[in-house]
Amino acid sequence: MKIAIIQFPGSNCDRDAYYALAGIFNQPTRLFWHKRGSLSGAEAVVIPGGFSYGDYLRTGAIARFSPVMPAVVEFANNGGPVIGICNGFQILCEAGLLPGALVRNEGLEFICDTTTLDVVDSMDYFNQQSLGETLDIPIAHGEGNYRIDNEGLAELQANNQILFRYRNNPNGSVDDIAGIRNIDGNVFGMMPHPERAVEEIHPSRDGIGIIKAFLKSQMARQQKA
Amino acid sequence: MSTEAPAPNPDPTLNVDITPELIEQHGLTSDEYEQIQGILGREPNLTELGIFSVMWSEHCSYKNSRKLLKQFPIQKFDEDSRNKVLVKAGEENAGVIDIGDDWAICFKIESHNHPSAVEPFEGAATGVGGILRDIFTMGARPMLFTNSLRFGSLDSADSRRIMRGVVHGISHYGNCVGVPNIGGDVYFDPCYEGNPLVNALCLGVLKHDQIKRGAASGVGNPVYYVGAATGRDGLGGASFASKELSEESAEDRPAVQKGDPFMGKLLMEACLEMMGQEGLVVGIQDMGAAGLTCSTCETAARGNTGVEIELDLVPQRETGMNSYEIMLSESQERMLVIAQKGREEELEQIFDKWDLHAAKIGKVVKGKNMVVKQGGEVVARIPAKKLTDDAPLNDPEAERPDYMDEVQGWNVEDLPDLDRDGLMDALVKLLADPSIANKNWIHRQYDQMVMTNTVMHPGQSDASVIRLRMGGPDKDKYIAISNDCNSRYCWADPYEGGKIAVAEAIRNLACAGARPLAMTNNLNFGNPNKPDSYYMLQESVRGLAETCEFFDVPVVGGNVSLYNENQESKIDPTPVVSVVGIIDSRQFITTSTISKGSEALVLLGDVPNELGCSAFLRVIHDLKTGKPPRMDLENQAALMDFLQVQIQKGRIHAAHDIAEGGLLVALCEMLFARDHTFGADLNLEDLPIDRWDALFYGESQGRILLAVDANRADHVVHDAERYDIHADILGEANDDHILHIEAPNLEKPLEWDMEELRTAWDSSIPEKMKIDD
Amino acid sequence: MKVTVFVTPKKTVLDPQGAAVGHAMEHLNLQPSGEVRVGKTIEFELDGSDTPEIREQIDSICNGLLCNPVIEDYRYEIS
Amino acid sequence: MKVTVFVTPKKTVLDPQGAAVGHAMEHLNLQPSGEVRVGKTIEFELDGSDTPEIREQIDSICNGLLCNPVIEDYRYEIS
Ligand SMILES: Nc1ncnc2c1ncn2[C@@H]1O[C@H](COP(=O)(O)OP(=O)(O)O)[C@@H](O)[C@H]1O
Ligand SMILES: [Mg+2]
Repeated sequence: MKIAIIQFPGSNCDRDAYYALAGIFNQPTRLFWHKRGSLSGAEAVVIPGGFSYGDYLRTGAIARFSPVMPAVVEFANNGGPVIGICNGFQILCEAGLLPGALVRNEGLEFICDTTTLDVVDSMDYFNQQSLGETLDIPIAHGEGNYRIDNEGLAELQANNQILFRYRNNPNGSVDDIAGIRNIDGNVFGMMPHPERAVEEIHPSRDGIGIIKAFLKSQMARQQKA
Repeated sequence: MSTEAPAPNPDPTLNVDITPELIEQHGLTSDEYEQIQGILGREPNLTELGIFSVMWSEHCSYKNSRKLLKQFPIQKFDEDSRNKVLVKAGEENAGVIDIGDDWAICFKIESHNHPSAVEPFEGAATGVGGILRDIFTMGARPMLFTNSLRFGSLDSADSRRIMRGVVHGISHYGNCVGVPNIGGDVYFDPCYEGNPLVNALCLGVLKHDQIKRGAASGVGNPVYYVGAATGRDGLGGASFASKELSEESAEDRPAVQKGDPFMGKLLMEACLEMMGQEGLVVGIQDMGAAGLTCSTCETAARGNTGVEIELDLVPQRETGMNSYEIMLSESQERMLVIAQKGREEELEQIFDKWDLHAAKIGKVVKGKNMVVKQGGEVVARIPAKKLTDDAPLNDPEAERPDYMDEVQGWNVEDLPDLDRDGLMDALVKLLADPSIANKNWIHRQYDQMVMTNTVMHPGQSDASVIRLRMGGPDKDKYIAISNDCNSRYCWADPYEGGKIAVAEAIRNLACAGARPLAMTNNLNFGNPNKPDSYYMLQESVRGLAETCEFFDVPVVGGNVSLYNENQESKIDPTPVVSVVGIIDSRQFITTSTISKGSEALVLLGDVPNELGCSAFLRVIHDLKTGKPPRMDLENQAALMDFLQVQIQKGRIHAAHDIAEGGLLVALCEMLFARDHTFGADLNLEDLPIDRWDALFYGESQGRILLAVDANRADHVVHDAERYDIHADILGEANDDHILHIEAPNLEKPLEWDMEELRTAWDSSIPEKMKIDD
Repeated sequence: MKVTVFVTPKKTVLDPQGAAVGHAMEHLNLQPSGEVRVGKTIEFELDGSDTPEIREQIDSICNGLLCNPVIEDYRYEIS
Repeated sequence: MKVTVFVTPKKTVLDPQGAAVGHAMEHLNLQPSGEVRVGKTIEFELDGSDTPEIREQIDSICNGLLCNPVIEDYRYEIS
């Protein structure tokens, strides 16, 4: 799959995502500076972690207005696969491609740690059968506290949109939510960093499963379509 | 010879006579002023006086320490070393050392002590930003941060406030720029109350042919100002850092600079992109302390040429700034770039891409002067080299403080040994001492993993380790780094304390499987004009220098921070040492914690009975006295050789240096794995035991705990004998939750619940920090 | 004219910062009754005068950029 | 009574957040003239009434807890 990794000013996990996708998964991957207006035929989009626009105002609030975003929104609305990691998740929520919002961690402090995630049976490939019951994945964020109103939460639950829950909630997220998808199953967002868990030197290699699930589920969708 | 006098300043308030009061306010002595008159062949105007005052401040000129620094070895003794120093200490913003295959690393440590005392969050954040710029200025991509922190006791609300702010500030800046913070050291001691130390280190990687110099050359080449606009921030910060913190510094407060890590990140990326274009950049220098002044005159001096700038072209955040303010401003996130003439557009396009402004503010000119204009009129004209190279050199008086005889004469025999209950209790108390306790509260606020190169996180190994991607597992390189300094040792004996700091850092590297490459240091001391303070500086540097020489570890850079004192207290001498090493194969990377039970535990080194200046004396007896432990360098060299061979043979499953808190603290740290706590069963029948407290909690140097395969323990001990190293099998680790120690003459075995010990160690700092919630 | 936009967390949304401030105030012996809420102000100058068109423009900046309607409310003053 | 504390970055202190917001506003075609400054508001209820003593108490929590006097100014309204 041709993958575009979007670089915003202040993105800082863009290269990490690149190493994981190009290096470990051998996918044709390219870094896309946010000022580009089109996605040049990319088949999947990654919005990486970091501090786009310094996290000023609200995380993701300014990035979501940057020139490339209309193309990303259009791509997503046409069923194109999009995954947002950490700051990327925040941007997708701000852009309205995913429901809810991310606010300051309950403890107010930035947390860098490796967390255990419970895998939720959400859709093809994103389920316990494919991924196993739990995954150890690093987190590193100050604003990963997922918020959504009760109705919204009920909808997420009813539509199996929750991908992962924290075993020990580090940030106060409602319903221990660590990652979600949209109803259609083509837009994904998660605070934990799968790209930080793909090599032997990393805290685990459980990120491989997540990235694989993303790629496979989307290839399967496209074949169907 | 005189330098032509500038025109009257457009701001009339700057056209005043230079009075003795003004000279004093600028921290200059009358001798220094005469020297300035001599250099110019006339009176300076106020702008020029300001420029001299910052360039000749301690912070920029090292006037009180430069002579001492000459003792440091600045290159490898071994001419054929595969790790030559490519850029030496003092030459540029940071030193550079070869790591093979045309790659090099560049690293430096920098203090931001005074700004952090005044405003902990911004002070620490801008400290991180400053050291980051020092590294990428060299053409290197920053790969890691570490930091050395010293605070007052956490029982003081003010110390907690400062630590909270400092840690937030470091995490705020470092996390945002996307460079992992992988370690450091933290100590708490009342001497740092009101005098916190914040030393930040950055390390970057670059190809040999990417090294950039901070020199101006090529008459006619344009001088660019890039990054944030200039405001009235941090006016006089460099001279501020060269003063004791007095009551007045509360008034100095508007001087606090504010960092913008977002801009810092953009500036880094833009500069790296620009430096990647061959021949585009002629010279580059960050604007740190003394901002525009320092960068202009240093680039001119290094290039042995003149530089002319026009202040009206300098981007300004505030209106009505005069030449004095602009030249002395310490606004953050600014760089000075000398570009190749004719390629201006290329440069401007790069900054445009990153939404940054590149302003052409001047050019390289004939002659040797730094010429500053405003509105077309010259407002300052000074021979650049005189500012940088002719700064006065002081020879302060040194006098050994009186307390030393008494302290060094302290006799351990005067202290009764502990009974069984006392011994049991002491371990819990030591583990809960914040200087020893788990520092997770601090480092979990730092992104340790961004860039996905981190191999050994804080607490996992005696040194932090990162991988440098070189294009494949067989080409990748592994860099280790360790920070150290036990200031109490330095207080009791600055020479021995200095030796110990370097030796310990090198030993820590050895435990991680690394061999040392080079050292950087931050000399944090009190007022050099006080003879006893200067003595401490002088003796510490001697200890550091000799030890570096002994291990052939060149010093590639560093920083000096003096005047760390206030009316109530002054810091113990704190020469923070950071040694960087390389691990020749990934297989050699060694942890300090064990990952399974049933390991044999082997103690390398003697069992002397030293307790002077130990954490044990401090925590259990509330005593600050005694000779620090002896440091035998020959012995350590053998120990390191032995360890290296054993690690390369694959025999060592974990290795941990015995430091603050002694044997049992080190043992516990070894058993406290990230998500598991092991137990151990020790039998000390064979040890020559003099006193229990010294055996368990003494801090004799050059000792290492090893975890080895139980079947191989005998081989390890046997091999050690051939290196003349004392080795004892102490017992075995296990999967139970008990630490059980049998020893002769104890009425019954010592036994601790490991979970209790773990809780004491884990919860100490978070509990204290919760007081204010 | 000067525009000041006030952005506050929605009543129904948890405000971790406000909670921490409330807690700390208690330590300092100032007992707030009920929740403490921490909001933001954004101040800027605009050329021109207070017209419905300008207000429409300000609203559109508020909705999305200055304020995330999922979690925040806003109001503004023009002076 | 309700207390609203307004905390703003000191005029002379850099406000990087404000600058980034100003930049973003321009992209959305609202051109602020001059700087954008981002501040905070802290709202809470207190029992009792507006007395000099209460004001003293409020000042004391503003200085230090709510506002960092090194880089920020504050004012408050009681209603
Ligand atoms: N304690 C020290 N040991 C070795 N080198 C030092 C020491 N202190 C300063 N230096 C060197 O002197 C030079 C000037 O340092 P400095 O003025 O601190 O640079 P900067 O302007 O970036 O702060 C640097 O090359 C630095 O590494
Ligand atoms: Mg420098």
